Amino acid sequence: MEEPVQSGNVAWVLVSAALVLFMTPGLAFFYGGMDRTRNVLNMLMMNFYCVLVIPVLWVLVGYTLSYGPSAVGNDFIGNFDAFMLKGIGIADGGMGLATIAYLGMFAAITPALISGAVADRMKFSAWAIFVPVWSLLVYVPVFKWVFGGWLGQRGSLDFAGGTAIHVNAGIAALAAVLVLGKRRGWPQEGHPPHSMPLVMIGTGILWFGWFGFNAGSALGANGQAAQAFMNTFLAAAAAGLAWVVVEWLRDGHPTNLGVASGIVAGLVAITPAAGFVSGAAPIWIGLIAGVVCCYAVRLKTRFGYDDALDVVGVHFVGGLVGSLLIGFFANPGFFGAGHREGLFYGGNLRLLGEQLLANGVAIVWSFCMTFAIMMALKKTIGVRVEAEAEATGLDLALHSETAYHGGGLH
Amino acid sequence: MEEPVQSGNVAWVLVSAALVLFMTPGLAFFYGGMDRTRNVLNMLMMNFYCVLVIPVLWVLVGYTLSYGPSAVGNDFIGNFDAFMLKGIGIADGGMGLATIAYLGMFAAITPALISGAVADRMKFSAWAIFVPVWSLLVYVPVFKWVFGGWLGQRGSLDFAGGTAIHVNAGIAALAAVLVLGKRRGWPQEGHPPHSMPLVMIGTGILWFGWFGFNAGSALGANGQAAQAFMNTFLAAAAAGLAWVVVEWLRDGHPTNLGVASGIVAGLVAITPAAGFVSGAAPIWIGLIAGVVCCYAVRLKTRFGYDDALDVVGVHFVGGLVGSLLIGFFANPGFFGAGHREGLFYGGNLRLLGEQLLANGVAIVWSFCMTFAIMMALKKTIGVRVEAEAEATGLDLALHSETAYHGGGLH
Amino acid sequence: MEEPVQSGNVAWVLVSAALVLFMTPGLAFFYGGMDRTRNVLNMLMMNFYCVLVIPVLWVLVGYTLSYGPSAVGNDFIGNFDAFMLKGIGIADGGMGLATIAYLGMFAAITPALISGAVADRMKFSAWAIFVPVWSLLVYVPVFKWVFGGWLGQRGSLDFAGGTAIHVNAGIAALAAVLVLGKRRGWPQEGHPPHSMPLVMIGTGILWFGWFGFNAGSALGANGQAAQAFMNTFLAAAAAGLAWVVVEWLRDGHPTNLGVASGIVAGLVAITPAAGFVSGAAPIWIGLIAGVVCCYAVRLKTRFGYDDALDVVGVHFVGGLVGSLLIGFFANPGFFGAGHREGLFYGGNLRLLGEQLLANGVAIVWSFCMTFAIMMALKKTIGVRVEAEAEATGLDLALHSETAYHGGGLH
Amino acid sequence: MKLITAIIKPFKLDEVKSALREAGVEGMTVTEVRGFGRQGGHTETYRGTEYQIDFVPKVKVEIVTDESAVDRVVELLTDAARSGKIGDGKIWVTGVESIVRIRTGESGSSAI
Amino acid sequence: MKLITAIIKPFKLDEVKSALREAGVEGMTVTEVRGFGRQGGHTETYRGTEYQIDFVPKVKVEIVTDESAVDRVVELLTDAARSGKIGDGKIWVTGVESIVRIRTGESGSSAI
Amino acid sequence: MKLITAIIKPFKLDEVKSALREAGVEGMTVTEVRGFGRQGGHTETYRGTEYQIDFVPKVKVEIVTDESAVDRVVELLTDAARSGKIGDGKIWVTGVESIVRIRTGESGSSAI
Ligand SMILES: Nc1ncnc2c1ncn2[C@@H]1O[C@H](COP(=O)(O)OP(=O)(O)O)[C@@H](O)[C@H]1O
Ligand SMILES: Nc1ncnc2c1ncn2[C@@H]1O[C@H](COP(=O)(O)OP(=O)(O)O)[C@@H](O)[C@H]1O
Ligand SMILES: Nc1ncnc2c1ncn2[C@@H]1O[C@H](COP(=O)(O)OP(=O)(O)O)[C@@H](O)[C@H]1O
Repeated sequence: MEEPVQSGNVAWVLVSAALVLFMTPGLAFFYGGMDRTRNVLNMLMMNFYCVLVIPVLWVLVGYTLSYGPSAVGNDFIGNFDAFMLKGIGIADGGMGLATIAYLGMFAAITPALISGAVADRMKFSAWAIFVPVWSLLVYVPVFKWVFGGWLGQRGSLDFAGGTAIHVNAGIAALAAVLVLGKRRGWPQEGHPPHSMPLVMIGTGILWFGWFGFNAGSALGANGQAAQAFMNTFLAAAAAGLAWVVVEWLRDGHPTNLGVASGIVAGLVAITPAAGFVSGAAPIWIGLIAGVVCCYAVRLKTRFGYDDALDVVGVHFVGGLVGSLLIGFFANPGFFGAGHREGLFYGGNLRLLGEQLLANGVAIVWSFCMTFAIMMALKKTIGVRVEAEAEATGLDLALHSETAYHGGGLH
Repeated sequence: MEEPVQSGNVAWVLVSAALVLFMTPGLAFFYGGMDRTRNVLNMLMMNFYCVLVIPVLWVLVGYTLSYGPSAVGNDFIGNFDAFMLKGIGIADGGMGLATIAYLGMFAAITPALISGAVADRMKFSAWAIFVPVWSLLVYVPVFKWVFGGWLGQRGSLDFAGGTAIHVNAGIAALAAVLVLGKRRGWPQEGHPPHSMPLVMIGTGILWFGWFGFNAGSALGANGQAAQAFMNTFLAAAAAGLAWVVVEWLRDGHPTNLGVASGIVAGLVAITPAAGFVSGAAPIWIGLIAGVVCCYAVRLKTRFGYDDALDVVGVHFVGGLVGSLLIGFFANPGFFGAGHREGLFYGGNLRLLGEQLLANGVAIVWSFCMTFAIMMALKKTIGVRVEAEAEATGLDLALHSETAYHGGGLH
Repeated sequence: MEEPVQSGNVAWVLVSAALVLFMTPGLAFFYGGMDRTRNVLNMLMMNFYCVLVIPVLWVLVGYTLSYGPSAVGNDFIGNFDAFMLKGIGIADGGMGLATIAYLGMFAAITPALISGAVADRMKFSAWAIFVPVWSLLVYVPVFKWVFGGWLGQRGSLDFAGGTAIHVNAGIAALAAVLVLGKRRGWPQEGHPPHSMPLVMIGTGILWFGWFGFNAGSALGANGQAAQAFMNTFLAAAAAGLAWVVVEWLRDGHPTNLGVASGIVAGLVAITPAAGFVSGAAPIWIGLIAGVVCCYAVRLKTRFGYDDALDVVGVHFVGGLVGSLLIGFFANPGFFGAGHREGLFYGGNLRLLGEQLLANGVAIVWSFCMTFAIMMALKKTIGVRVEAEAEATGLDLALHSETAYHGGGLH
Repeated sequence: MKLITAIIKPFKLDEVKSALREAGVEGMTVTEVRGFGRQGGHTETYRGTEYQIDFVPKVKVEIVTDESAVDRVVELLTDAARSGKIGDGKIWVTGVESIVRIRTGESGSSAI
Repeated sequence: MKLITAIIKPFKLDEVKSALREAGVEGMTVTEVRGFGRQGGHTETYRGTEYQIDFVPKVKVEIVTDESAVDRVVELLTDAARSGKIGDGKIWVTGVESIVRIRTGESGSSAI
Repeated sequence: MKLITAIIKPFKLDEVKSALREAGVEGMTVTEVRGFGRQGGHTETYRGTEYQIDFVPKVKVEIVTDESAVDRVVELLTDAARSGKIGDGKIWVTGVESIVRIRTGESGSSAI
């Protein structure tokens, strides 16, 4: 029996799409608050730019190549049949268009994640080219492979973009900073966040929006959406708690930035798993991600890559942790398919193996392609601002603006 | 066959109403961030005041005069039959009340738009009277004529308030500043935004909320809503892109304020068209609005009217551009009626003519009435603060408050 | 006839849950903006901490004790049958899980309300213990009694938590500050808000989220939800208006903090009544709450308890006013039961009596238990930071962080 | 050489700058400060409680100049900064023993 | 005339102000500054990394006064600003050659 | 005793601090200021309109020191603060008549 489209499902996807749109400004504030006063506008602009250029790119070619009708049954990449939404109508009650808009939000925020790593020293012109090119050459294929393409078909699971988005952007961030080089003075000179309240505003918006990101991925207001919602709630809370407890025991102080970072780490980690786990699993995933990421953000000083705002430590590591934990916690109650139980639900190592494979492929592809794109930019227009601009601030040098004009001198 | 009310539709209208409520604070931050430190609270208060006084006014008389049962079949204005929501129950599953609340949010934000023009010099007592009077004498009739009244019946189109809200408030802003006069020192003395992050917080909230503003206007979670949602996404992105590209080419710098302004210009322009266009049309509308508004904000210095935060250049011009482009881009797929195709879809000039007429009527009525209201206020209680208050700041003079108390001196 | 679950209802509960989650950051900014620069991060952290620890506690034991299946038919407290969501599946289309998540948001924000009272002087370690203990010993039982327990069964009404949340947390705030003592220098030294824009950001988020808080409590997108939505809109507006008018007449200035406080007071007052009143009642409730709370915030200086950010004056008083006004304004159209009309709808004093009883019980229980918990903490780990930390700021002393690092010195 | 220190009303800074620039003063250093004086402070009102703010915003302008120019600069400053209302501020002069331009190492008058 | 400059702990400003006001000092100018001294700074921790903040918040108070009042004012300041802990700050006195009240053009003692 | 006042570029503060610390200077007070000078300001662009910002961020460093140390400190400062580009700033020296350490009441050289 063909069921008529339920307006509740359309409503939920539309709301979720709006929530995910809101996450990019949220991310901008989260990152921007951590940055220094003189670079905050460059950070905001790198993020906002993604929601300007990607939506257009997405409806032109991104969608048709990765998720459009032509992509179905095609293991590697779609074709241009639905170029500029050709043939997409509203006779289905809006579900199609709502879903395309929803996925466009994901396409927009993914490159924005990378901005946190390249903070304080990247040319905006290079970023302006990097974003659409990266989206086409890295995001679109990985997204396709994971959702409906060969990796997904083999049996790996990714509910809302742990592999396709967080691992993908996180490892790209590493490749990007390796090409870009360290900020002058790093790591000797540290830069405390210029506005912690702005960081917390970003954190609040991110958590709020993430309910759309995860629970919306059920593409309907149904049981799986409710479960994903609950998991998003619990994992973020547990990870925030874990991070703060580690800090308290280790450094002697529970901090706001720890709360914010833990929440984000938990949200990242539950993303791939949100629709596949239940019960106490999200709490465990959150706790593990909170502890692991709290230590992982220190890798950059050990290994000497200047990932300014910890995109690798939080998004790459958190996404990977969550994606692999699916191999343990996946609850067969959520799908019919035979081999998709996690180890803790009577499954064998096969699911874990698929998760490793899918993430491995995403990591290799994303790292290599990102490295290549950045090198190409470096050899042509250059990727790095001049020393003077770096010293005096990118806001003025690149954008002819200053974040704050307070007090009596204006 | 009478269909039972679908809870998904009620849910979507309720969510949309909440989103539009959130836009007024968003607008307050957008404007407030652009203002100087000493006047930011006056700006916030002018905006918040609208969501205090208008809701009450709307349910008392605004609704019944413009959109209530009595207004149906009445071409010019309704009567007082549904005074204070008399006779409005919940037997319909909530759709009626939800819609009235939803429209109340529109009534509240419309006068708030004007605050950006009169910034830095208007008496708050004058504003306190201006807002409800303007709402009754200008907003309510224009809203009525455009939606269901004589202008709408003739065949003009306005999906979510391009004519009734943006053109209306934008031209009112012009009339208001002509009566109010220029700020002392303008245009020689410029005032850069006191907090660009606050501007960007406002921008993020506005875009997020605008999905409710436009897609909610379908009054259901249906295909038209999904199309309006997609159009809102694309037009804002395209306009932001266009504005930034113009800036980059013309001034040498892409700026955050350009991004913010472009996004808002695109949102304004797509508002009247959101439910009537499809495919690439929203991208074109966004690109055109972005370029046109980016130049239109300079008109004020050429013509010498002090529209402090560019309400005319963004809302009036953007709204008009979007409204007229309906005449070209309207897609007949979205309604049955005969003559409503745009020029690009095989239509004739009739739709464009109706758009011109509707906007022309709105412009004349709004300009004249606003001018009259402001003159009446000027002759009675006065509209302008004293020179000293203008020099030292409205926050302290009018509100006995200061926006920030930082540092060691407090 | 058993109706299948409507996706619109699930969508609405999920959206409402996300909205209520967003309120806790909103509250943090509302309070944090009012605080001084040196204590703002401690304030933010007290709030965010609640959404870290409470979600976990709620799914572990809170839900099963108060609202779970075992709690049905049990007048005082549930048992541990649904410990860690045991037995809660998604076969019901998600409504069950969505509701549990939704209620978890309420559990999280309730103790957060108290943070405003204990600002600037409470040990974070004491707060870290206080929150879960208070939630279990005070919130869970009162919530149970009011919703479905003995107080609710007797006939008292509380739609979205006027008694269970605002009166409860408000009186707990009083008990807490009595144990904690006054801030050094209070009330001689005053401390104006360090960032009014942050207060207004919080206010905007709170109002936006409160639509989920109140209208979501209908647990479906139905007529009652729409009515609750409308009431939330009108009461907040009317109360904001009332507060500002009192200020203007009494103090000579309408202020932003007055707008913000009035809006919150109206939202608090309508909370218990939102689904039970209609027509002009929300306006009256808002007006009364606005005036009463505007005076009630002065009680602290008269009686000498240091309720730093007026939790008692706004939440306790506002919640009580709204809860008692149900006795007058309850509209029998919203329920079948015999004796539940308010005095103005032909009812007798019985409903008012029940409201008095329910609130009385909540007040006595909450005050005594909170006092006991705080005394126990005081005698063991201590509740108050050292004088030096209080003088130099809690952010640095407790969290090793500073809110803002601006300018050229960083 | 002398150091001229002026405490002025913030909104007068632009006029002061223009006046000095026209008179050939090529450098100055300004600081946001708060002043306490006969002008008194103001009150602000939050939730109906009045807060007395004793310190009002002022701007401090510092100019190192040759002895010969002091009188003229002080006069210019006085004129440009005067609004005639209480709280216009003060100008005081102190002696400077030496001055160096960091960039070049020059000292004395040529370093100003 | 002399200029008395005091660097004090921010939370002592209120006491200092009251003490001076009671003693008849009618004007002063204060500035938010950051001090580096024996007191040392503090560390802050962000994502587990410690940042050494060497400059701690201080407030600078400047008072121009007649020579005759200097000793008393310095004494008052010292008493009011003292907490007895390291970092209480310094007070130094420099000579002022002339002073003008902008509003009136008065100079000398009557301009203070 | 002398008061050395240096106006430097903000990003040079760390180097200046380190240089002075190594040379045994144990205290200083710094202030965020804005400078106007030959360096000129910059323009910012908002909605296509250029705003001329004449005052650029600088940091003022103040050090009270014994007469004997002045030359060395000025030299150190000059070296550490120099970038060689216009706008590096100035250092000037004024006389200090007395100094008190608030905490102890000590005065003279031992109070520095
Ligand atoms: N004795 C003083 N020492 C230092 N600064 C002073 C002194 N007296 C006044 N000032 C500064 O000058 C400003 C204006 O002084 P005030 O007494 O209010 O008015 P007027 O300048 O008209 O005499 C004060 O705000 C303060 O910054
Ligand atoms: N030589 C100096 N020159 C200028 N300011 C100084 C000097 N020494 C100390 N200060 C200021 O005095 C403050 C307190 O000095 P510090 O050495 O920390 O403690 P104490 O005042 O107890 O001796 C410093 O933070 C700094 O602002
Ligand atoms: N005459 C002056 N009095 C006080 N401060 C000055 C003076 N001239 C310059 N300054 C300060 O020194 C800074 C640098 O001066 P500037 O003329 O721009 O370059 P340079 O130091 O290379 O000569 C200015 O920004 C200002 O803060």
